[in-house]
Amino acid sequence: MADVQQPTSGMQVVLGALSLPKKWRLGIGPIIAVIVLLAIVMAAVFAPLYVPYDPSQMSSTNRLQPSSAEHLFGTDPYGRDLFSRVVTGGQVSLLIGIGSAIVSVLVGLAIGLVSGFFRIADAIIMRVMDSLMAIPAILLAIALVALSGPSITSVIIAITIPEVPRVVRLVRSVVLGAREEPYVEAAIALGSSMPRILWQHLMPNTLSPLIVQGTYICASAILTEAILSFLGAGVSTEIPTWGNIMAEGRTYFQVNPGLIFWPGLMLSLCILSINLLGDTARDILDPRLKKREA
Amino acid sequence: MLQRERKSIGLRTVQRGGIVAAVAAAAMSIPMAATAEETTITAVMHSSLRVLDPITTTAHITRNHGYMIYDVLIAQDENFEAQPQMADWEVSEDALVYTFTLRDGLLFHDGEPVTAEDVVASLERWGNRDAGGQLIFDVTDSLEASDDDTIVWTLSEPFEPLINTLAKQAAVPPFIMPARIAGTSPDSNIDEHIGSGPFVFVEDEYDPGQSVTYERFEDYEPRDEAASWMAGGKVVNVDRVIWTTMPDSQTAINALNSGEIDYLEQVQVDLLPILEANPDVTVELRDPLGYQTMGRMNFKHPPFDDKRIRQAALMALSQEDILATMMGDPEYYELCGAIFGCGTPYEDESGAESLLAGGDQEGARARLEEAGYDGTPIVLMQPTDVASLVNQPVVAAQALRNAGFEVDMQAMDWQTLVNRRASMDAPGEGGWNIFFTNWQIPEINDPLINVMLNGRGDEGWFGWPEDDDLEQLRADYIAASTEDEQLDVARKLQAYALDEVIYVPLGQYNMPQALRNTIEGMIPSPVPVFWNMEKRD
Amino acid sequence: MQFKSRNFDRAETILDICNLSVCLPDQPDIAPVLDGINLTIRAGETACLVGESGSGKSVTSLAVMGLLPKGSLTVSAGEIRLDDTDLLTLSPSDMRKVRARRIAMIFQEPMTALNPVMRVGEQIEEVLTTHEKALSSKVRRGRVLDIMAQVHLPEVERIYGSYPHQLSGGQRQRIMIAMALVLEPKLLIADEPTTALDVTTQGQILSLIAELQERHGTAVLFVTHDMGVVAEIADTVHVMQYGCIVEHAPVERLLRQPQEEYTRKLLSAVPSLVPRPTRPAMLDDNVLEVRNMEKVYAQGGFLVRKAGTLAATGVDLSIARGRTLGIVGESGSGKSTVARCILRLVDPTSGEIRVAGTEIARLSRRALRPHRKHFQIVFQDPFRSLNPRWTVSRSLTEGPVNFGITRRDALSRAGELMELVGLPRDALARYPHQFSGGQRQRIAIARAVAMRPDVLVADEAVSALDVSVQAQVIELLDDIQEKLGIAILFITHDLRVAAQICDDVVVMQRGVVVEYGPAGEVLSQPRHDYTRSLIEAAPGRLWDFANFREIRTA
Amino acid sequence: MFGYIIRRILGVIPVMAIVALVVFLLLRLTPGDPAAILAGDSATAAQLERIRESLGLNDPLHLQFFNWIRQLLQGDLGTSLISNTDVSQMIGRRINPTINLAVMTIIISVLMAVPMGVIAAWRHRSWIDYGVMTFSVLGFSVPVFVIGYIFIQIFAIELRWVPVQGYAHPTQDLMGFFQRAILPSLTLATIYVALIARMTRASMLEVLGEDYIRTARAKGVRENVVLFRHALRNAAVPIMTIIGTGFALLISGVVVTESVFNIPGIGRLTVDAILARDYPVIQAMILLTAGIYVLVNLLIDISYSLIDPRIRY
Repeated sequence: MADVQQPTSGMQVVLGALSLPKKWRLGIGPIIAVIVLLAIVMAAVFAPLYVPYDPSQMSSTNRLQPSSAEHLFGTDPYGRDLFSRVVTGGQVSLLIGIGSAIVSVLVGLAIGLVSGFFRIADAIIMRVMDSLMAIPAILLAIALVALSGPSITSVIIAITIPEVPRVVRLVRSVVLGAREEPYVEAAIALGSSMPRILWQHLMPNTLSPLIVQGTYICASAILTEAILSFLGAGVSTEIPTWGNIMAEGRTYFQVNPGLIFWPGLMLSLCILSINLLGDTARDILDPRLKKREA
Repeated sequence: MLQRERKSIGLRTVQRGGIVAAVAAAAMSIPMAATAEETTITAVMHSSLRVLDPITTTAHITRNHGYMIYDVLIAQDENFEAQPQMADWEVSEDALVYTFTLRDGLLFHDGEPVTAEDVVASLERWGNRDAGGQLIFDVTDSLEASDDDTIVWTLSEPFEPLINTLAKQAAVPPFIMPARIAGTSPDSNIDEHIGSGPFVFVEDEYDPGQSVTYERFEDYEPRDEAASWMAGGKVVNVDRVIWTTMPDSQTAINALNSGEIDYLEQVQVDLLPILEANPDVTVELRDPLGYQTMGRMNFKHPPFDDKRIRQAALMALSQEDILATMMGDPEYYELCGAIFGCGTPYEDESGAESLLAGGDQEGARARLEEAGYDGTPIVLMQPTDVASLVNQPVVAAQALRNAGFEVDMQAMDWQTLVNRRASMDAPGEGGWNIFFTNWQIPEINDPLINVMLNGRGDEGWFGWPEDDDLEQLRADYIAASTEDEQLDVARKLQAYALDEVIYVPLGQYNMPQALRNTIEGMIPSPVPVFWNMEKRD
Repeated sequence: MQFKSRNFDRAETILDICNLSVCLPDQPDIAPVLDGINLTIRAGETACLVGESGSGKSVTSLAVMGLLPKGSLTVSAGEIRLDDTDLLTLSPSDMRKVRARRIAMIFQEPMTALNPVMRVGEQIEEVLTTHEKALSSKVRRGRVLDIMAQVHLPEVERIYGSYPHQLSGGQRQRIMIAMALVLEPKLLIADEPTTALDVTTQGQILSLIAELQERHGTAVLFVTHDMGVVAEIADTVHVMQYGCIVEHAPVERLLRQPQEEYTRKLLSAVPSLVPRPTRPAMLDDNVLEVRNMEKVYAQGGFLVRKAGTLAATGVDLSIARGRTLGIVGESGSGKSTVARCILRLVDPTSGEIRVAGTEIARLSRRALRPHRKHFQIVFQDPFRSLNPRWTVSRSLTEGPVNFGITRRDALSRAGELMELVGLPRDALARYPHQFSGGQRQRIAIARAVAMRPDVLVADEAVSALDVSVQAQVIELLDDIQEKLGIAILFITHDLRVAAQICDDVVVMQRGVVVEYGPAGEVLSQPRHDYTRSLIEAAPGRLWDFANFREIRTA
Repeated sequence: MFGYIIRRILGVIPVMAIVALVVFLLLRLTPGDPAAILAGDSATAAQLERIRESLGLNDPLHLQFFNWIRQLLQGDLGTSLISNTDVSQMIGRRINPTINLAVMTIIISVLMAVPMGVIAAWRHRSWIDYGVMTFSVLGFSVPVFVIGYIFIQIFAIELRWVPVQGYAHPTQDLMGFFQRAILPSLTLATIYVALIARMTRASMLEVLGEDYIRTARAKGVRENVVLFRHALRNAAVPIMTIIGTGFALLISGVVVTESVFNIPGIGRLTVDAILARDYPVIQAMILLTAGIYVLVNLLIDISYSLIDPRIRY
């Protein structure tokens, strides 16, 4: 049995990679992604410090202006400065993205651990999760936003609920897989209690896939926010988001394409970067892919 | 009736469309021979038709549908005058007995003749739902069919506006349907759609929310007069009319541009440039009067239970700001401080000076100060999914804030708003303080039709002002026996309503329609009608 | 012991590898994977390539096939001549024509080497459709059935339409051989073809290869780590280490007079099949007693309740303090089930398990926990038995801390344990991936021993290790047993290992104990047929590798 | 196998029951009143109350729920509160465009995505691979309505290749159907192609590292046979799975696409119903889409055994 392929774990690869940075052949993509994302985040966070206009200041004489020196991206149907709105809109869009990712991951992790651990709870939880997955996410989200009013919180909740079952399934499958690992059995033999094993041995296994999953949720949440706005169930337009700027502007697409183009560009760049980072994280953290390339 | 000069909005276009139409209508007294090929008009309407019962709902689209397949006893012409449609009428000397005589040749779509019984049943169901109708029935002694063609309506006391109420196209017009259908409870929807109007509803092709199809009613006998608004001869020159809905206004415009549809009921003014370059499409104003946009405050809860704070709010608002944001192009809006609308017999703008002058922020601040406004936030409801209503709250919220109000603007879909405005709870507990909506001018142009002027508190319209003076003024109007007296009462109402800020008229706007040049002869009217119209190749 | 001793001097040279070097592309600073290999095989010859893991023997075979993983390994120098053609100069499509027609290969794990979603007959037939396009489908099928019969597959028609998972390991390997030989190639490369098989099956496959080689005159390059197999089948032996061939010689010369130090070391590490001298029983103090234990794996159905699978039944055994009991058997014999039941990693269906005087078979998980320190386990796979995210010290202190020992005490004990298992104390701060397989297995042993158990279960604990490391770990276990007086339950499929470490042996077959007695008796005078067949199938059983001579039977 | 199918079908019952309960509760807790929508702008509170009473909206919740379930079990989806038409009739009228659109999208997506994924995996780390990966990430990054608008602008308005909007029934006007369905299908397909191509690539990468691929190559089999005959079939299960779970994504996309292209499908029916609080329609639609989702995934699960003989139930 000398030549059996040696199984490796994700962390091992990460640690190995850390000690051998040369092996990190990430390419230029992720680096650009990090730069773009950082730029967008900084632009959004510090928007109040540099935007030329109050993003909610209307002017009925300045409606739907094209790009100009005064209004870099032009103005929207209320005469508000589009540039100020787009960069400020990043705040809420990113908040929704990151918020949804964190909430989904935390809730999913908790439920998934319970599900992977308690066999009886598992049956019930998985049925409920199957049901939630079966309900079309957008319809559920529209209904939820209608239920609780179009606030940021309710949009986050609406995006989170359909994501949770996916996270739960992921966590549960990792937990069930890791349960069979000899080191977990060794821990049982060492007299460790089940909750302790769950938390100290099993839970850490879920972290790398959750980080990857979290980035994808973040990206898709930003996108879903836009679609909710498009369908008329997004955040109130008093608070700009990329989604509701586009939703407001979509009627004027042919008259003033900038209303879709600029927020769409920011949104797409942002999601693109997040997805690229997610892919990179997965490539690094997924031991199976790494093994093949080694 | 007073003949007042009409203040026209976008006069050039109206005249072009309107005069051509009128001439064409006069010339076409004989129905055209059916052409070899079926003519179909595909029209994109402002909203989708979901409710088919024109008595249970006041939705415009359902009323428009009603005028397609039903007919009315008496109809309003473009001079706001009542004209015979299905019936002629006579009034007794004491103004207590009205006798209606049905004209010959009236048939329902199922082939049955229209009888006086049907009319009575239809009027009774209508009277149960329509605010004006209720007032009439309050003073009704009897409503009977004396023979197959004659209806006799006996009142206990005179009700001067009876004929106008029957003729109106606002809220719920009294459509005539067979007695068996009119027997449906006024609280449930009818499930059979048979009228005696110029078009037949094609049940099989009805797709709620998407499309509805009408066919020409071959046995309809139009009157001989030229068509004018809802009155006159409804001559149908096309075989089929399909109403569809397009949720995306840009899609609709593109479809019109490429000839996939024939008619677009409303075009957002901002999008007109897309159509302008196209020589095959005409953009025009169909209805010279258009809409009134307005705000209503809640009289039940602070701070708007205080007249001075209502006044402060009124002073803070500027019609120009709101209308400009809504419409963009000044050709399509008009400042108007008249609660009964401009271009109507009762037009009067007294009391609306600040609204017309771009607001009076200082005055508003001072009035707020004087009233001792304590900073209670105002719950302002903003619908996000109705294009013609999203702007007013946003602009108003800013103006109110500038005047010193604390504004809590809450976005919601229109259905939530409609539900929430019915709540009499405190604003913090699911109630509200102020919201905005739009009316077609014929829906508000007199003291009986205008629901906002109801001062009966909880029984009245949302906002629930409990105001005996207001009620007295309305009673005066009913009791007024001459047109001059009526006009006088209307003027008093205008002054009173703006002083008490019963509601805030925010001006008048109009949405142009667009049609392919193959469509000719559409008559100018608040209700888009498809009779008189022709489609050539 | 009869070795092959044919002379190939006059036979035609089939494969000639000259000065072959393979390295990682773009990484010149890393030592080449193969460094100047020279190797010649002649018609009818079996050349064995032996070495420990990482020595480069598999890379050599893949290089010959032209199947080095693209982008990660490239040939940097040398020639591979097959009948005077240098394979390295062939275009990919010409190389494809060489494969299966002139060189064929069989792999270690027949389960993964066969496409799981294709019928095995089709997979053999694909060789013909690829290389002999002219054949009619009827002829093709006939040839496939014929070669299947030649590899002694039963009911060839049925097996033709079977999927790999429906066949046994031996049958799958026969399919692989049939696939390799259907076009009668001149060279067969066999990369550890029997390593994943049970010992009795291994014997059959080895003789099958020999038989077919005889019939077709095929040259065979046989890659293996198992000296027993080498002794059975090799004509010539090439010993590899670190990508070089350190010694090559005809088999008998190599086994009798190894020239190189490395070869000697490798041979010395092969455990002998002769049981070690019986140790006197210290005390009749049984710390583990298993009585009539049974384990049935239920096959729960939602609607239909199927009969369960009987994994082990009527198991009786006991171990005294300081003694080692071996359980031997082939895969599926139930030996691991017994171990897992005793550890209560699975719950036995019935029977008694008494550890240090306490009956544990029926205790609830919670009630069991305080007793866990009495029995510990060491698993087979050294790479999965330690939590990769934990430092060694955390792994070593987990158990003691569970039992109320302070972290500080546990830590100092962990240091002692590291020394006990022959690792430096300062290695405590490191992570498992920084250790080799043998070192990890030492850590796993230290972790088990940290609990001061009465019983240590070693479940195939040395099976995944190279022989030289294996010998060290066995020595360590012995050492620890001596120092601490632990009873060891040693589960293995390898009779040689069992012979070297066990006092008593249990032989299991299909869940049943067929023979149980002192190791010396069971392994030298087996009473049961199954035990006898196991011993007879052990390759090279008559040779005493460590002493370079035949086994001297007493 | 048969037992497995029965078991899986029985397993659908609790899932659908939970869906039904969740949907029902969600709707009834949502503020909004179909009566108010029915009555229109000038109705008064008293009128609303009478309408509510006649619609049964004032009954206790559990009563409404059990009534609904009882109706459902009798195959009656109820009547729209708003348009007073039979819900099953409404759905019947709208479901065809959606199904045709979905089927066309899936066909287009699979035909595009699978070869893309296979080639990307085969040429791992080449420019083709990076190209495919970039496209697939882009597919995830642009909102579907933006893609729709861009397509309309280019293909319908500028190039005038296809109509701007609308739908034609394939049975009546096949050419018209394809002309009108192609843009929405492509719009919907972008995200789906991205999803499937990624999964195909990942799954193929894994399979291409397997021993039996080495065996196939050792047999001298040509690369295209290795890829499509040996590897793809082994990689198919995760691809099928993603097609199934991606179906949920498709449903979301349909809702938006139908709005942009004005297709009279069930997506818009549902959104309109939600905005109008037309409970029977929303309930029926969510149950229906959930049911379709569950069914599609059930079929996919069962079809695994056709692809992979090791999977036996």
